[in-house]
Amino acid sequence: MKLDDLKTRLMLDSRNEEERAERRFYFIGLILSVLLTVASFASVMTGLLPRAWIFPTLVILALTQIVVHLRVFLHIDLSRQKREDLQLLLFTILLLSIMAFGTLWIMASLSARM
Amino acid sequence: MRQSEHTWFALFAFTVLAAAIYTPASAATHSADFMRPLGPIADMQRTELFWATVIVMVAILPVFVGVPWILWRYRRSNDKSEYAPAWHFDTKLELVMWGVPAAIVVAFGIWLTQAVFRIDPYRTIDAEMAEGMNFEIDGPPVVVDVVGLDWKWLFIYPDEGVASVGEMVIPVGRPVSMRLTTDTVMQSFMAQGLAGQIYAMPGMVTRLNVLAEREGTTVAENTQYNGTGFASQRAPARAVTDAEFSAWIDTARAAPPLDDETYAQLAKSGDVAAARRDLGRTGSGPLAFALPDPMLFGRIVGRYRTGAPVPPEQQPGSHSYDPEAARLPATDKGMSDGND
Amino acid sequence: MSQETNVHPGMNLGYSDGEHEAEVKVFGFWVFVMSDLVTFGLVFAIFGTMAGATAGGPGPEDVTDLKSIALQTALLLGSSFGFSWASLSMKYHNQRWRTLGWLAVAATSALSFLIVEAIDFRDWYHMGAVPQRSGYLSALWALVGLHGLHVAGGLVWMAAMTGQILRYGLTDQIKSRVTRMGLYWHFLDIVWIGIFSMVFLAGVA
Amino acid sequence: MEMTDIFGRLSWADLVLLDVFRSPSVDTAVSSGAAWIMVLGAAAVLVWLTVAGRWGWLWRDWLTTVDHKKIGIMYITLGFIMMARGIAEGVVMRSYQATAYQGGAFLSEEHWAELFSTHGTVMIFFVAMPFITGFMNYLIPLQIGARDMAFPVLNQISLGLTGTGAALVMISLALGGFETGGWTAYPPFTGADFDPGPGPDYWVWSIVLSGFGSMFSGLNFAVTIYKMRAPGMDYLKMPVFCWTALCTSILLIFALPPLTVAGLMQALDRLLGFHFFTNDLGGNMMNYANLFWMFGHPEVYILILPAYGIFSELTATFAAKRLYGYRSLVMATMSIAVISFGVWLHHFFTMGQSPSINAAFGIATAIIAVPTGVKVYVWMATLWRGRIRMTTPMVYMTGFFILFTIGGFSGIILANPAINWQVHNTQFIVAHFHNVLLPGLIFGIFAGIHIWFPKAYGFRLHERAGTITAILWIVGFAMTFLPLYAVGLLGYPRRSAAFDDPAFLPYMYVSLTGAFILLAAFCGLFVTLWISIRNRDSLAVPLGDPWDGRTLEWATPSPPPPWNFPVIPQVSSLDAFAKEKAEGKPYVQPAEYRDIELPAPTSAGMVVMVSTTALGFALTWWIWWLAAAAAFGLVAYFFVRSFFEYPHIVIPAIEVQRVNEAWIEALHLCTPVNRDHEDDPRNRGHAATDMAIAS
Ligand code: HEA
Ligand code: HEA
Ligand code: CUA
Ligand SMILES: [Cu+2]
Repeated sequence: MKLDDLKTRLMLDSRNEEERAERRFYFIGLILSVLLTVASFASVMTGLLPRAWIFPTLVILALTQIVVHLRVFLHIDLSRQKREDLQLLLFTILLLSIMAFGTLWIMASLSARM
Repeated sequence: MRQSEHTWFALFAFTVLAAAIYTPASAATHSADFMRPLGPIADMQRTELFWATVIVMVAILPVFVGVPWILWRYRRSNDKSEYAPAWHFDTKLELVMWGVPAAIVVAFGIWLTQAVFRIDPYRTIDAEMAEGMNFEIDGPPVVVDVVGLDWKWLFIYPDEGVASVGEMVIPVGRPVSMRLTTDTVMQSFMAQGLAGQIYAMPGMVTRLNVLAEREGTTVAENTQYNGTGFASQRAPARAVTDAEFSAWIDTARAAPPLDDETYAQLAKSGDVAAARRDLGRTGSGPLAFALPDPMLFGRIVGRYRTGAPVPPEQQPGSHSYDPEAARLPATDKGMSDGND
Repeated sequence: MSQETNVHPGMNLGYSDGEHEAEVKVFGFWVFVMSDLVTFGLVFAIFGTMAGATAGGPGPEDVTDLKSIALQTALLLGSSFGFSWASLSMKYHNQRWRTLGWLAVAATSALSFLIVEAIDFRDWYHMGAVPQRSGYLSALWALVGLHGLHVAGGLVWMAAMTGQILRYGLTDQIKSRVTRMGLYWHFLDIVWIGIFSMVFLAGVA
Repeated sequence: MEMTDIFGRLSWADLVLLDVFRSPSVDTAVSSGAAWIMVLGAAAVLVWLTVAGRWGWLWRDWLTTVDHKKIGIMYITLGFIMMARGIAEGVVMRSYQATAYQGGAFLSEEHWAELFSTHGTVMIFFVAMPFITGFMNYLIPLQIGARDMAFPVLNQISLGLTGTGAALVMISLALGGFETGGWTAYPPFTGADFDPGPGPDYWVWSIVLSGFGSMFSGLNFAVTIYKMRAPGMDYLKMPVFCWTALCTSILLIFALPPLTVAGLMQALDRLLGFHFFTNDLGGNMMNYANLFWMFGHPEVYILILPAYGIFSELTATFAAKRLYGYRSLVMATMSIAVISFGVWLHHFFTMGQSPSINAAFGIATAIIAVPTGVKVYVWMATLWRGRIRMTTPMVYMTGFFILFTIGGFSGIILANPAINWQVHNTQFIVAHFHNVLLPGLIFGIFAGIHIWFPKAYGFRLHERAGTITAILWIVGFAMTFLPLYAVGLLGYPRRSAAFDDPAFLPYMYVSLTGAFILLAAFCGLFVTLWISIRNRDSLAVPLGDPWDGRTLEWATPSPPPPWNFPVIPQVSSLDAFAKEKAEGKPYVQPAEYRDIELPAPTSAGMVVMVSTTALGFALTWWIWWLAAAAAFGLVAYFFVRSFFEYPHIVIPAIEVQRVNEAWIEALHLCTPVNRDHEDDPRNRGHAATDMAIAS
């Protein structure tokens, strides 16, 4: 009886532990997102960056933040169980890049030549 | 397997039949086309077709020969042939299967890349190109501005101060540099004997550079469906001697002018004959015009680039087009500050 | 029953039964989201090709109110975060009211986002920055509007989830649905990152 | 309320049915006639259903079912119904062009344009797509040893959405007419400035709504294949057809979004005055071409890949041999799928972009010839050293080999921009794509029908009738379309209502003759069906394996029970069933029977179909109240529905046992027939395998 009790409690404890870890993880994600967002806005609003750098900076910050979101909120990681999801995501990104960059390349060329 | 014998016979009969019917294009047309080019660009395109066919045949012919042979040889009723039901892999065969098509595609790719760069329709025909492709240039370039209307082509010669509908005339030996647009929906300008086709779109300018090496006629047609008169949007494109060309320019200069009102009428949907009627001209055949405003082409392009809406009444291809209401912008300014 | 069962994106919820079924459903939904991602990506690309097509009408400087965008960003991030908390309380506490509370936070935040966005739309309308004015504005309204529509759809979904939690409690089926909802919600947040940086910030940079 | 409030912009003048009475001519007779045929045909079906008391049967057994097999059959039936229209249009078009010398043809040019537009749209979206979707529906679960799709209800909804698209196109026949810009519907020609309407709106809504259905089908197939394979069947033990189906599904998932985006932007332009593709205010029609072909190109591989799958299965089966180069085929299929996303520009080499872009896309296109070539060679190698039976499917296969290779060859030619500039938008293109679509896709489908019809209905199709039809088909195809290459090279544009070059005339006549042979071939289908149904007793193959098949679906009775397999099979190799037969122990029976749960019928699909048809119709005719009601109804339905548990029906173990043991019993009573008696009443579907003799 007692042993069972203990077991239950231990399991609960480990669950608490786990919950705390997970919360911490979410918080880190939130803070990172806020920082990255603020950085994006700052890069435009403060005028500290040279004009030519702003766009690349924005792209890098946005991509970083997307990775943070994928990792923290969507739980994508490199572990085995997630491999299928990760592969699907990467495959989608591959196709989407072909289509999106292809479009930009083609349309830029066309508008330059017309 | 009686059934299968019948099948064989029928297939054989079909092959003979198909071969008999499908004799190569030996048409009795008089005009130049893809198969009978007028100039070096189209000539190169035909050469491409020939060589592409030849190298691709290396991979294709084995199918034509192999399939009937295999089907016959390994038919079920022939129990003298080998039978290898479990055979399913062979490294050497794999190498051939992947390797041969891959090699062909590499060759094909190199080939097409060279061609695409060499005869890029935007590339002006100059001495360098003439040398590389082994043809001769004989005289200064001619500029032709092509405007696609519903259902006719308007050819503007800004430097000569003339315009023509229903006929394109170019001098032999001189590079022709075309700028193309439309004043209606999207079209595609094709002159097979000269260089194939390029799209023409409202508010935009595409280019095509050609040269005719010999006298002759080809068809300048639209290949992009644009409504009920589509089939009639075909005009002869004549390559003539320099002297004939000058003579043609002179007669055109004497023709009535293509001023804004005339253009507004001309742009209405209808074929060449309808335009002739609308403009109150008599006779038949192509229409020639003197060109008061050498900027006309730019202003047509600029119609769609002013930043103001162009309602259907002001768009020549539209059903509600009203020649009285539609005015071209005064300058071709819009053409350069592109918003495309 | 915790980490090993966490075999799909979204929130990890401890499942007991219907493991395979839930996994199939979440995977299916993930595939749907990927297809939707392509849709958004293409609208972005079209926006990119039309960024210069203002036709003399209002341009990015005119329509961008960075304060409003910042507020919208904060609200959406808040909503996403609230949703995470809802799923955590579902996973670890299995308490329906707690979960519902956090869902309400997420929903309110998202609703506020939509209201602020609608105010932007109204302002654009008043300055003549309507989609009928230019290609650029067409693309702008389509892209931002598409995202807004997705958020609005998400709110309807949340309403349904709330009703179901009230009616059935936190059953496995409902947990699986909340998981999928979470996927959707966080995905919309990611799309918004693209919008605020590429459409608005880059527009005025 | 005003009439315009209730009926939007719909008026009596839009009723095509009456055109012939208003202004009698050959032209209106053809258009009104077609409309009447459709309306009367539909009415006849309704009357028959009522008189024969079949409504309940239709509703319970078909419209509300979620059984993937029945859904598959409904897709194929839809394909045939639409095909009747598509073929009729094809034949009218050939007749028209044969009389088009100097424009003396018998239809108005407007009507001609509507013909090629509906023909292309119907054939691609409502014939070819339903065919392949139907096959994948029927076969995937059976081949991977599953009971049903991953999402059976979604599957039914996809069918409903496809039905919506087809319904809208059919309605346009009687009300208002379709657009005239081809299946590609390029703006600005189809924009509000040049065609206010309703034609392009019909196009937009039928394509967008059925597009959602296709996307969901793709999702469903992909998840089914990913997650529902029988234990032991790893990816490299899947039948090739499943591989092609998987790749097609991936294409469906990722290639439909560009079409949806293009369609919806077009709708925004048309309905709300946006400027995506207009001439003025910064609109850019080139974006449309770009988006459309980002879908359009993968689309053609969506169509052809399942056909490749069918050809792979049939070569192995009818050569009584293991498939050569399975891994090569898999690799080739996957690379075709991926590369197909990177070649779309070859449909507009002539738009004016830089030579580097043209070269890049030209090369990418040519690369597809490599995996396709591998496939063709693999099939040849499979036949090599086989024991080939010249059955109807093999006749189709023969036609495919030769004719498809010609079509692929012309594709490669087109991939060279320098050549493409000369033949783009000409009849050469028409020849090319019919040359790949008919001998590729359609031959594949018909071969597949001959193979799997006995699975679905329990009796074989008549061999001789089938073979004759197939030959008519091959001859008719060659005569109809090969001449078009020639006139294309000579510069005859596609979609052209007239020509003035007498040199084209002989080609046009040959082509017309061919079209009539094709029409005869289509009738041949019905003759085949009729003969087969009349002789169904002698053709019966209830035991399920008429062709000495190799994959799991042949290890079930014909037709298979609703639950497919009494227990989910355990798989240990490729061609699992063939292996069992070769080892002399097929039909392994379960040690124990269990209750089987199947999803219950639902009306979700019909609700979706009715409401989206109303929505599309309302948006086409600006009937705003109906649009709002339909959209709201749809959302409300799913909102409410989500509150209810989805019911299942349970098949008791004893029933499963009864059905299964009756079948086993029958198997034992019947002597296995060898391949010499394949086309013989003795063939009841219990095969003595050739493989055993050989290995
Ligand atoms: C099922 C449909 C299908 C299939 C399978 C294909 C297959 C191919 N198609 Fe086709 N295509 C269409 C349907 C299809 N097409 C349609 C509908 C259009 C027109 C749409 C419209 O405008 O309305 C079109 C148009 C089209 C164009 C644009 C033409 C234009 O408008 O200017 C091009 C250009 O590159 C092209 C190329 C190809 C190529 C390279 C293949 C390749 O996949 C072919 C590969 C096959 C082979 C090559 C044969 C087998 C190979 C061997 C035996 C050995 C190896 C060979 C070599 C090494 C060369 N197609
Ligand atoms: C799958 C697609 C498909 C199919 C099957 C067909 C079939 C046919 N098509 Fe085409 N067609 C297109 C797709 C297709 N088409 C497309 C996409 C376009 C472009 C539209 C545009 O311009 O936008 C087009 C355009 C097009 C044109 C316009 C050309 C132009 O632009 O100038 C023409 C002209 O005649 C034509 C003719 C035909 C004919 C005569 C048939 C014939 O009807 C052939 C069909 C005959 C049969 C299918 C009967 C065979 C049936 C059997 C043998 C059954 C036997 C089976 C068993 C017993 C099981 N088609
Ligand atoms: Cu078309 Cu620029
Ligand atoms: Cu293509």
